[in-house]
Amino acid sequence: MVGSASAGQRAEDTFPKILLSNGKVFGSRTAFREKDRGIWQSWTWSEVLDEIRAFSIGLQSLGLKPKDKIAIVGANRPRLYWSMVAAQALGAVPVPVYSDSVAEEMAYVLGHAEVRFAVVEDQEQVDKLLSMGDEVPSLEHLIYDDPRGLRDYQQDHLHFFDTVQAIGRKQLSENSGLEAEWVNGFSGYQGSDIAVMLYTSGTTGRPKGVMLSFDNLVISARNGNAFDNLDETEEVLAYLPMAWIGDHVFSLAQAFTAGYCVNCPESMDTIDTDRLEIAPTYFFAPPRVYENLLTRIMVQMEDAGKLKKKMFDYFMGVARKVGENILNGEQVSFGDRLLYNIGEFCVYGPLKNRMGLTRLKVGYTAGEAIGPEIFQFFRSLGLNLKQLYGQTEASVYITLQPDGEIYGDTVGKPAPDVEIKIADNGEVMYRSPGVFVGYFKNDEATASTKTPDGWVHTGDAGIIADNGHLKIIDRAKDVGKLNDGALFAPKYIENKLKFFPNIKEAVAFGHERDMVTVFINIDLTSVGSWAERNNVNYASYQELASNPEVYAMIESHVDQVNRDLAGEPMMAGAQIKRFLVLHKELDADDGELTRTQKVRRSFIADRYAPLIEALYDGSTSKHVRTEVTFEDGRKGAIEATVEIRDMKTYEPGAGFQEAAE
Amino acid sequence: MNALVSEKELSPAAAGAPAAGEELLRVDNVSLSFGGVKAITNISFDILEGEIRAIIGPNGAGKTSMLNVINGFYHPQEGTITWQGKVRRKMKPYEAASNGIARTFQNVALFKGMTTLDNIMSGRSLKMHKNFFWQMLWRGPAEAEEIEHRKKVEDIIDFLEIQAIRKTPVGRLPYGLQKRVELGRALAMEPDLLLLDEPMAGMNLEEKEDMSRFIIDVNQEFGTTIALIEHDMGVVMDLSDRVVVLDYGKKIADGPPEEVQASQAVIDAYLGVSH
Amino acid sequence: MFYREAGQFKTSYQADQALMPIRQDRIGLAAILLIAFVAIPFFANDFFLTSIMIPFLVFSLAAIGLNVLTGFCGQLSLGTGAFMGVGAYAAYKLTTIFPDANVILMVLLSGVFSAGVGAIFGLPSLRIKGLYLAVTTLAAQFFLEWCFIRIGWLYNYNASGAIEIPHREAFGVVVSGAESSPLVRYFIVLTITVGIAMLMANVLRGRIGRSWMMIRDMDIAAELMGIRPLQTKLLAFAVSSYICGVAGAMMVFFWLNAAEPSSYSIQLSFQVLFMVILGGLGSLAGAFMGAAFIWILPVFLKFIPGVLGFDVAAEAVEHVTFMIVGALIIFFLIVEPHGFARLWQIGKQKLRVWPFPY
Amino acid sequence: MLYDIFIDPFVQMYQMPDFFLQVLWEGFVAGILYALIALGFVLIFKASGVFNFAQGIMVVFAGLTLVGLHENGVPAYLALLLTIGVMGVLAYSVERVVMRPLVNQPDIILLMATIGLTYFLIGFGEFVFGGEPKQMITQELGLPTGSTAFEFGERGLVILQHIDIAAAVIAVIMVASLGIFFNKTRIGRALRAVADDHQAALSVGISLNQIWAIVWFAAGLVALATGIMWGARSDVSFALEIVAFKALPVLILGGFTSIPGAIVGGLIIGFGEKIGELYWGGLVGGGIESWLAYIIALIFLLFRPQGLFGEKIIERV
Repeated sequence: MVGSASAGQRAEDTFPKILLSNGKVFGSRTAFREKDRGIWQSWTWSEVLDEIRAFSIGLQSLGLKPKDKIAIVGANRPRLYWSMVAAQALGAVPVPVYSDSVAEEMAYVLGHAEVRFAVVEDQEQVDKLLSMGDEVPSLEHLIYDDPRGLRDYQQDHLHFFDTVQAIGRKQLSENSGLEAEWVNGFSGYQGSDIAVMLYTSGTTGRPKGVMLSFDNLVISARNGNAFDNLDETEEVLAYLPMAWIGDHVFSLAQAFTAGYCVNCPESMDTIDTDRLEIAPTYFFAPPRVYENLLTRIMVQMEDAGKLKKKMFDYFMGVARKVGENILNGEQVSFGDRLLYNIGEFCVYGPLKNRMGLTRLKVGYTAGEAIGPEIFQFFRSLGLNLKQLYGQTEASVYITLQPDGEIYGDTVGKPAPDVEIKIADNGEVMYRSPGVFVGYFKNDEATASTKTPDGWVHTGDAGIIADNGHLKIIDRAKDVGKLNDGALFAPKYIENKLKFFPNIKEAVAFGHERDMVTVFINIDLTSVGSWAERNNVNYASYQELASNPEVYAMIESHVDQVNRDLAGEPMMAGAQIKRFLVLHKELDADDGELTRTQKVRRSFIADRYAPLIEALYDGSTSKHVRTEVTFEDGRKGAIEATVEIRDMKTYEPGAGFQEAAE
Repeated sequence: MNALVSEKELSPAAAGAPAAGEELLRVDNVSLSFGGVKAITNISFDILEGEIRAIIGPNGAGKTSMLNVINGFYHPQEGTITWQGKVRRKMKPYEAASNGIARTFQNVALFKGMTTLDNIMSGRSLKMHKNFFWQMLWRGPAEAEEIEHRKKVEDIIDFLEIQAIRKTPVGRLPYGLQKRVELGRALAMEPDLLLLDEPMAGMNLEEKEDMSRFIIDVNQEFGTTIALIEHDMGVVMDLSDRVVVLDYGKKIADGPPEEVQASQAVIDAYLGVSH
Repeated sequence: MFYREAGQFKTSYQADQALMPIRQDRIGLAAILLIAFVAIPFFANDFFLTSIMIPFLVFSLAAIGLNVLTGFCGQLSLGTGAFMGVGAYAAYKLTTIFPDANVILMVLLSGVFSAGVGAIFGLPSLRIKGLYLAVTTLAAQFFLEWCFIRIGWLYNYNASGAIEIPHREAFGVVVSGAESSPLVRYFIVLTITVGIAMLMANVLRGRIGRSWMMIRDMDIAAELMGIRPLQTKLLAFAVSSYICGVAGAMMVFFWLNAAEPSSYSIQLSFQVLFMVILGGLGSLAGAFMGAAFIWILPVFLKFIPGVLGFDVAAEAVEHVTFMIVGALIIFFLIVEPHGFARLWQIGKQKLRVWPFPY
Repeated sequence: MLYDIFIDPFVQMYQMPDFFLQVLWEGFVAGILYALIALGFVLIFKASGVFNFAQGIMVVFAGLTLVGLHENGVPAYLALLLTIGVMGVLAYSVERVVMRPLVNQPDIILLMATIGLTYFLIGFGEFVFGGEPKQMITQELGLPTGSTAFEFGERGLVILQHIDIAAAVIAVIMVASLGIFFNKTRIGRALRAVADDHQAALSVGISLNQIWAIVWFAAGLVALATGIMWGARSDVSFALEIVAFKALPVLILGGFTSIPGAIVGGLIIGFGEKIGELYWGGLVGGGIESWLAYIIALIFLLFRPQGLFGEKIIERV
C-alpha cells in the first residue's frame, strides 16, 4: 500500500482513528525511531498501535477521563508523542508544555489548564512538577518515561511509563473484549472535538491556551502533505519543542496523516550526528538553525587548506550565479550547468552530506524573516528551502511558497483551503479549516482575535503582491492612515527607499496627515564614491547632501519608489509627495537611532519638528540649526538651509501598466 | 558541594541506610614494605556492604598501596585480608577481579588504543566466554554474546551521559571525561566492591560535582560498595559514610566523617605537625 | 568526498558492529575481491602470478600472523622466519607420511605444529617484556634453524639438505610440484589468505581481540580487570605462529617448490617485521600494504635499469636495491611511524569530512 | 645416554686437562670479542635508548672499509685512520638522518630504523667493496701472527694464537679506556647523565645530538676493533654479521645498560658456548653454538628478569 493516495484521502478524522488504520495500512513500515543506547530503536506502525493501546488503557485504569487535561513535558521522545494520542483515544486533551520554561511559568500553565495527569521525560521534570505541588492542585498522577535516579522516590501517585503500559497489557490479556471496547470508545469522537491545547507564550501578558480541534490539525496536515506531496516514505527529525505548533504538526499531525517516520535524536549535543545519520527528507527549522549551519561551514572552511579554500570559494561563486535558477528549473547555459555539476561533486554534494540534507525533498523556515543571503546560500546548493507564514491559531499554515515561486521578500501564496484578506487597517486576516476553536478560559481574547464569521487577526500588516504572494510589511500596530484614509506603512516605504545603495536611512511621516513625506539620509560611502568618480568635490556630509546632483539622484530614487507603490493597489495611496535630504546623518549618539541602528521615529519627529512643519507647509527650503555631538563628545551645532522637493505621483496601477508594457 | 547534599536529601531511603550492611571486607594488621621501606604498617579496618568508605591521608600515607594490597597487586608481608568471610592468602590481581573487586587508577589507566565503547566493553571480559572457534565465525553465538554485553555497556554509557563520545578513541578525550570512562569500565565489571583511586584528582568544580553525583548514584542505584581515596576533604565529607585516615602508613583515625574531621591526630597530620 | 554517509543509520547492534559500517567501504572491499578473484586470473601472466601475486599473498598472511602478536598483543617477536619454517617442514613431513591426503589440508594442518612451538617459545613473555623479549625470540629463530639443518629426518635425509615439494593432486588438479599451474596455486593461496584474514578480523573485534589489545595498551590494568596475562599472551603466540606456519608452508608448497633452511633465516623474520611495521602495527589492511611495499618494490627496482636502457651487473642492482629499500624504510619510519594504515586512515578521514578540514 | 650427558664430558675434562684448558682459552677469546660487540650495543642503548641492530654490520663495514682501502693502495696505517674517519662520518650522518627525526619514537620503531640501516650498510658495503670475503691485513697493521705452544702435563699442549692474545689485550685496553672516558671526562659524565635522565642532561647544558653522534662514533671504533680481531681470526665477510647475533644473549645476561655486565656476560657466553659445543655438541650433531648462548641466557633470564646487574623492578599503578 505505498503511495500518498492511500494516506492522503483517507477519511479518519481523529488521530486515534488514523492510528488504527495506519496500523493496518502501513503495518510493517517504520513509524518512529529514537537514537537510544547507540542505535536507532525502531517501531513499526502496528507496534506503535500496540504501545499506544496498552498505555491508553493503562491511563484509563489510572482514571483518566474524557475532557481531562494531560500535560506532556520533556524533550522529543516517541513515548511522549504516543502519550498524546493515547490520551486522545480516551477523549482527554494533551497539553504539551515547554520543558525548559521556568518552574513558575510552567506552574501557571499547568494550573490554568487544570491538568489531572502529566507524562514527563525524566527525573528533572519529575522534580520540577513535584516542587509545584500546591500551585497545581488538580495534578493527580505523574508518569515518567526514564526511571534513572527515580528508584528511591516513594510518592505513590508517581508511575513508570512501563508499569502503566503493563497494567494496560495485563487487562488486555485478561479481557478479550477490551480491545474492541477501547476502539469503540474513541470512534465516538469526531473532528470537531478538541485534539490538543497549545500555550502560546504571548509577547505580552500570560500565555494563552489555544484549543485546536482534530479537524484543525488533520485537515491542515493533509493539505500540507498534498501541497508538497509528502507520503509515508518521508523521514523527519523531531527536535523542536513539542509544545510548539510547528513540531506538533510536522512530527505528529502530518506524520500520522501521511504515515511517515519520525526520528527522535539521542540528545541535544548529538543532534548534528543524528541529522547526518537520518538525512531527513522533510526538514523544518527556524532561521537561526540555518544561520548556525552556515556560520559553522564558513568557520571550518577558514581552517581549510589554501587550494581547497580557493576551490570552495570558486564553486560557491558558481552556485550563487546559477544555483537557484537551476533549482527553479530555469534556462541555464550549458557551460554553467557543467560547472555546477562539477561543483555538485566537489563541494555542494559533500556539504549537503555533512549537513545530513542529502535526501532533502523540501525544507521550511519560518518564525521570523530569514536573511536573504542565508536563504539564497542554501537554495543555491540545490536544497529546496522555502518560507512559510503561520501561526498557532491557524494550525501553522497560512501561506506557503510553492515550488519554483520563491521570492526573498514574500512568504508565499495562501495554503490550500486558506482564504486571506487585508483588513482596512492593513492587517492580514485569514480564514481556514485550521482556525482554532478558541482560547481556553479566555473568551474576550478569543472574541478580539477571531471574528464571528471565522476570520482571524494575525496582528501583522501585509499586502498581496500582484503575483498573489503575501508580503508582510510591518507589525499592524505601526501601520497608520493618511487623512484621506489611504493605508500608510512607514517601514514598508522606508525599506523600499533603503533598498537603494545611495540611501542609508529614511524616515517617513504621514499618519493622520494629508500626505506622505520623508527625511532621507544619503549613504556617504556609496554617494561618496560616486562623487569621486564624477569629480564632485565636497568637504562634509552636509555639503554633499545639499549638492543638487545628489538631490537629483535621490529624487530619481524616490520617483522610482512612487512608481512601485503605484503598482500596488494597497499602497498606491501612500506615494511620497515631498522629501528632503537631511543635513546631518542620523546618529545614535544624538539619540536619533537606537543602538541597534533602528530609527526612533517619535524622537526624530519632535527634534526636527520645524523641518516636518516645512514639509507640510509647502515651503521649498528651511533654515535649521541642530545641536550635535561630535565624535570627541564636544557639543556643537550645525546650521543649514535644507531644500525640500515636491514629487510627482502616479495613478494607482500606473506603475503596473508600465511594468506590463 | 550543595548539589550533593540535596542529592542525598532527595532520597531519604538512601541516606543512612548502607552502613547497616554486614562486613564485606576486613583488613587485619596488614604490613607491606619494599626492600626495607615500610609502605604500610600494621593497618586494620573493615568495609561494610553497601557503604561508601573513604581512605584519606597526606601524600605518601600509603593509600594507593592499601588499594593495591586489597586487589592483590601487592602482597603484604604480614596480616590477612578477609573477603566475603573467606580469609584470603596470596591472590593474583585477576583473581581479585573475578572475586568482584574492580578499581580505577590515580592516573588514568585506560586502553589508549581503543574507543570509549571498547574500553567499557573490556570491563565485560570476565563475563564473556564464547571460545576462539565461535569468535572466528562471529555470526551466531559470539555475536549474540557481544550484543548481549553491548546492551549492558550502553546502559552504562547512558548512565554516565557519555553518548557523544561513544566511538571516540579515549586518547583524544579531555582528562575529566577519561576519568568518567574509567569509572564506566569498572562499573561494567558489576563489582561487589569498587575501589576508586582519587576519582576527582585534577578536576574542576563542575566535573567534581558530576563525578560525585555518579558515585552516589552508583552506590544507590546498583547498591555497589565503594572504597575511595580522595584528597578533596569537602567531597569526602559529603560522599562517604565512614572514613579511614592514614599517615606515614599508619592508621590514625577511623569513623564517620564528622568525628574524623574533629580528631586532633588528623588535624595534625594535615597541618604536617612533626611526629 | 566519495564518502556520502548521510542516511546510513543503524537500527541494530549487528549493523553497528559490522566490520565495515560504512557502505562505501563495503563497496571498495567488494571491488578489490572482484579484481583479485576475477580480473587478475583473467589478465595476469604466469610471471606476474608466480613472482608477484603469490609471494605477495604469502607474505601478507605472514604479516597478518606477526601483526596478531606484535601489533595487537604488543609482544615483539623476531622468530617469525623460524615459525614459518616449522610450518613448511611440518607440512612436508605430513605429506610424505600421508601421500594421499589432500595437501591443502596438510598445509592448513601444519600450522598446528608451529602454533605449538610458538606457544612454547612464548612462555618467557610472562616475565620478559619489550626488547628483552624480542631478543629471546631470536633463540627460537636460531634453535629452529639449527634443527632444520641438523635433523635429517625433517628433510627426509635429502643429500641437498633441502626439501623438494612432491607432485600432489587435490580435487583432480595438480596443486603442488613443478608441473602445477601458477593459476591453481594462486587461487589456493588467495583463498587461504583471504579466508584467514576474514576469520582473524572477527577474532580481533571480539572478546579475544580486545583482551590482546588490553595487554598491549596497559597490561597491569588488563590484569586487574581479570585478564590472565599468561593464557592471553600464549594464545596470541599460538595463533600468530599458526598463521605464520601456514604462510611458511604455502611459501614452499605453492611458491618456491623447494626450500632449504636458509629460506627461513632471520632475514625472513626481518622482512616480515618490516611489512608489519611499515604497513602499520595493529591493522590487517596494513599487513597487505606492507607486504606489497616490501615485496613488490625490490622486484620493481630490479627492472628499472633495464627500462632506462643501461645494463648494470645483476649483483650491483641487487646491492643498490638493498640500499634503496633500507633507505626507504628509514624514510617511511620518519614520515609516518604508524605506517601506511595510518596514512590511509588520515586520507579516509579527510575524504569523509570533505570539504571541511576536520 | 644419560652417561653421555652427565658423566662422560667431565671424565673427558679430567682425562685431557690440556684440551680443557685449550677450550677455556678459546671460550675466553670468543667471550672477549662478544663482549666487544655487546659493548657497542650498550654504548648506544645507554645514551639514546636505541637498540642498535646495525652494530653487527658496522663491524663488518669497518673491517671491509679498512681492507678495501688497503687493497686500493692505501698504506695500512693511513687506511686505519681513514676508516676511523669513515666511522666518524657514519656516526654523524646516522645521528643526523636517522636519530634526530625519530627522537621520542617507541623502541620498536627505533629498532626497525637500525635494521633499515643494516640493510643500507649491507647494500652499500657490497656495492663498494664487492660481496666476496677478504683477508684481514694482519701483518700490515703490525698485529702478531703465529702461535706459541705450551707444554702441559706430560703429553698435553696448549696452543695460544698470538692474535688472540692481542685481541684480549686490545679488548682490555678498550674497556679500560672506555671506563676512564665515562668516569673521568666531561662528555663521559654527560653521557651517563643522559642515560639516567634526558631532562637532567639538557639542564646541564649538553646537546643530546652531540652526545648521540659521539656514542655512535665510539660504537664505530669498537666495531672497527672487533672487525679487525674477527677478521684476523677468520676473514672479513658478511657472514660476520651472524657473530653480532651471538652478542645479543650477552646483552640479556648483562643487561642493556651495563658495561661490566657486557664483559661478564660475554665471558659467560664465551666459555659456556665452547664448552657446550665441544663436550655436549657432539651428542646432538654439533653446531649448537648458534643457539646455545640464547638458551643459556633465556634460562638465566627466567630466574632474573632484570639481568645480571640491573636492580629489581617494582611495578607501580
